[in-house]
Amino acid sequence: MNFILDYYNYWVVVFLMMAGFYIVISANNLVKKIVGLNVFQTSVFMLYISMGKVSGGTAPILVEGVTQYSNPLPHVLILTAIVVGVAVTAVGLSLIVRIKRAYGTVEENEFEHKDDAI
Amino acid sequence: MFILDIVSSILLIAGVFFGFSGAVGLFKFPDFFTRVHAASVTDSIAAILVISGLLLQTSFDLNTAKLVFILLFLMITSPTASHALAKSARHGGLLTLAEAKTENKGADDKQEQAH
Amino acid sequence: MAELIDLVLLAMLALTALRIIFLKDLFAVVMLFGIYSFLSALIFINLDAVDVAFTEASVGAGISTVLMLGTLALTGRKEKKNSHSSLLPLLVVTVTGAALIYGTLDMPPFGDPDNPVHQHVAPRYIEESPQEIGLPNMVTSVLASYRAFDTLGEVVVVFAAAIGVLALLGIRRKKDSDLESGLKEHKVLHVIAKIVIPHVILFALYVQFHGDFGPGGGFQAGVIAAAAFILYALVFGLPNTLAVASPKFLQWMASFGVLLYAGVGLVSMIKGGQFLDYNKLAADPIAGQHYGIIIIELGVGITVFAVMLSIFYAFSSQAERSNVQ
Amino acid sequence: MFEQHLAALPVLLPLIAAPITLILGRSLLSWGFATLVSGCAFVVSIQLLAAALSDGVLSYALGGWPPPWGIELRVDAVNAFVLLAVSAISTLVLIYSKDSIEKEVEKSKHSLFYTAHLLCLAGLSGILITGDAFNLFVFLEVSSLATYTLVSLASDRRCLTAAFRYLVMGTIGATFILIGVGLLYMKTGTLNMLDLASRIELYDSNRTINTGLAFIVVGIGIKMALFPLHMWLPPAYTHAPSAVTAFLSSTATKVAVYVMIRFIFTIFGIDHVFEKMGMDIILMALAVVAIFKCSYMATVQSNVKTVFAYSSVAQVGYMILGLSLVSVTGLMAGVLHVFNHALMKGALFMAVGAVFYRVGSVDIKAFNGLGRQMPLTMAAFTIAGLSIIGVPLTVGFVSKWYLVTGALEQDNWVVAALVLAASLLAVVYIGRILEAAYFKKLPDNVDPNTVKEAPPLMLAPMWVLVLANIYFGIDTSLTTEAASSAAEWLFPSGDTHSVSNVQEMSK
Repeated sequence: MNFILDYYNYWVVVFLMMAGFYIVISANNLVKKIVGLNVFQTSVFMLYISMGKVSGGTAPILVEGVTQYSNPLPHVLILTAIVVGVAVTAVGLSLIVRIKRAYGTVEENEFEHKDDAI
Repeated sequence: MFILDIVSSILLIAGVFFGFSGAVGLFKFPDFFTRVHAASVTDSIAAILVISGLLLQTSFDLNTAKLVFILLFLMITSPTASHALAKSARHGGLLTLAEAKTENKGADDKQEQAH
Repeated sequence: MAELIDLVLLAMLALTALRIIFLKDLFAVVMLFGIYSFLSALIFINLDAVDVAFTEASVGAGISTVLMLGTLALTGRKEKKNSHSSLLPLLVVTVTGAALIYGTLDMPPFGDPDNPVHQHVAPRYIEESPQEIGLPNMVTSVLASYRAFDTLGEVVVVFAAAIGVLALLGIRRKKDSDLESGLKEHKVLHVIAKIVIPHVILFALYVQFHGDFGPGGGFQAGVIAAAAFILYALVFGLPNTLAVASPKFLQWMASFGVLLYAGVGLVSMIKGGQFLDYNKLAADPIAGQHYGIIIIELGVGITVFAVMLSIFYAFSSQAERSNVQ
Repeated sequence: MFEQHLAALPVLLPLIAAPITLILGRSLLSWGFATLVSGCAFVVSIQLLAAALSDGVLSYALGGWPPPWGIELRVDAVNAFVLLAVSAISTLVLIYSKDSIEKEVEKSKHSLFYTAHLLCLAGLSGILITGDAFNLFVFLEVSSLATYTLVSLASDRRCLTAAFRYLVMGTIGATFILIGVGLLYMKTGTLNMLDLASRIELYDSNRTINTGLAFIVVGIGIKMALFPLHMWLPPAYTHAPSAVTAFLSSTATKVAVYVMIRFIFTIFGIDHVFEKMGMDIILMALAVVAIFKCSYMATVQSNVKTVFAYSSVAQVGYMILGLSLVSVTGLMAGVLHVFNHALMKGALFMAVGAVFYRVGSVDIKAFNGLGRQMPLTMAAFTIAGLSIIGVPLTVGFVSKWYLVTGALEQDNWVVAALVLAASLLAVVYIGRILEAAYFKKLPDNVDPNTVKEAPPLMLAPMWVLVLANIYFGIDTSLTTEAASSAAEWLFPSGDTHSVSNVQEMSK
């Protein structure tokens, strides 16, 4: 029982990551691929934040009389990673808009046939 | 403080009830406009009740002020959002259920959009 | 109690993720992603990461969702039937997932204060940053001082995204403003927007400068300020917004933010310290840290604001273009 | 003051120059400024290499915070050597791109092109010199985002799908690295590379750390187009503007190879990776398959850029083969090939770009009869091509020599024979193009007067690289000294002094 309590959080996060990863590699529609990429990354963020948690701790903002704080370092890393994620999303989505204009479709198997291989 | 706790609990429970009923309505109601109505219950009365309940839990410090601000903001924005949603739907040519019945042609299509 | 909330939220996240996999309606997929983002923000709060939750809610759920919806408006909302076999992806995912599960078996238990993560490096941030930096919010201290170079890199990533979007889409200014733009009919929206927008900008400034003491900082503030302008553009039309903040001006602002950040580093170099060594900025190290952090957070805020707004301009001017056609 | 900040300058210069380039706006002005800055970065990296070779290690604590609390920049012989190649190629490509992008990129986007190029350079330099695992991820994303932009700037619509595929694969790779770094952080509590190394050593065999290693290797494998994760590379290199292809093919994947070397040799240690996990067998098998499969693919393509894209994947195979030999000579061959391959592929893609500039196509038929029309370009092409094959007196020979020596040292005759056999495939794909250029006639529908020699600003950087190919092929002392000291620096895995170093600095 203790074993499960110690790790259930990580297991669910692994499941979520894999759900996102599955969307990325299986989706045919480019917008859905980007959504999947975001789900994947957001779940990785949860992995980081989970490891920063201290049971009984509070948010790492100095308060009188509190000694137990959660670890601020994963929070900082994930702040950075979130912004990196939105930057990639923005560029990916603008590529999709251009692809739609050039090919008339955003389904991968449809525009694959519109050009010669490679 | 005991009475305050009770009042606050009642408010919170009432808020949860309205939130829940809004969610049920969102699923059960037949067309777009009735659903907007159900959804707007959650972010108007339910939110007001929950925040009022929380207000009574604070010790009248900075947090109280913050909650009041949130309440004010919600009271301005959420009815506006519901209004804009319904109006856009109307503007886009969506009919209510009663109107759609009289005007049978093409009604199926539009209902699909509402889903 | 916290574990229970955590469990419920995680279950909701799993359901949302599964729905995203199977739904074909992309509009619903994007909205579900917004929900996914908000739910994860709630989990972040539950795990004490208030700054991260704030950023996830404003950046992940806010800006990302808006951009995805903007893209859907241009590309259509129905996903076509997938002809590919889903066997290979399933296999890849299973193997990767199994590897990760295998990796979790030696992980330190969740929430244990004796974990290596809490024993090495981090204790200094928690115990000494209030004296060394003089700020109560440790996340800001680490973000803006100990690991300031990461944050500089992050601002540059945002800047690079702006370069990418500008190169791909560009921003077209409409000479003829006769096309219908904004929501002219909505009187209620006009009035409410006029009331709300200044307050949103005020809130953005609060978040910007209060970040040293509570959750918040340049990123969140930049995004919130951009959201105010996006609201203006939605209600009053893009041409009016372009008149307030022109694309060229935003490009300047984005560059200026990065330069402001790097400039702080250069000044500290001139004063004899290492790059971004704020201790050298003033006679008193603590005061130096304060100056440094305020200025670089401002640089971050300016760049993020300008970039987010530019990206929105690029997407929405595409939409107007396709409306005309 | 200049000396003191030497280690930080290669990344700071392009990073600060990028927004200024955007503000300058005008095409010519931003070109001049970007080239100047890149040139300065090149000068700095020469001095860094000299300093690293004489003093060993330069450490720079950003913000004045001692590692592992702050971020450390750390320059030693390995990354200084790769940095030299990257900044040199960047400068030459920038000179080259003034004329090249004229034909391939819209006029209004030229200043964006130069800005993106500088951002990419800043990102790559950041990856090279940082001593912090998470900082590496951030700079990886800076360079990747700039790269996606650069690839998508071409006028052919196929560049868009290629860039999108690159973006998805690249982001998956970066996320895998993020997961791997997270798992390491979870077990060690630190992000500084040296500190990580000394703390990973404390665990004998740990499932979390092994999983972290696997994720990092796969993530970097995607970034460096390690077979079978290379599918994004051929379309991206084929459809990107020529100047971009020349830059990326000789820098981006090489930097990823460096990251792989850094993680395996400095952070995890060869004991852990090779002896306990048996990673060398996997890497060697993948490398050999990559060399043969992709060299073969290169022989059947009709688009010359695609030919060299596949050839690049095969060449990455050589580098990985070198490090999978697990010996100083093998590692040295790998590091040497990173540098040498940059010289040859840079020259080749520049020559191909020059052909596109004049003929407007890079199909193999477009090369017909060019030997006469563009003698200087094709001469450069020929020499660089011979270098790819590994003909003596070129750099290609030098790196293959050390690779074969490294294999023979371990009596690994099979690998040595395979390396030589793969060179025959290179003879085929280079030979096909040379045959078209020298033994076929210019098609009748092409006016011989329009197809003439490339402009001098394109020829000059191309020939600088070709001469470097020959110079470093004859006088090998400089490159081999740098590579061997890099390999020796990495090889004893530096455990004893890394630990003492961290303790020293934390005081």
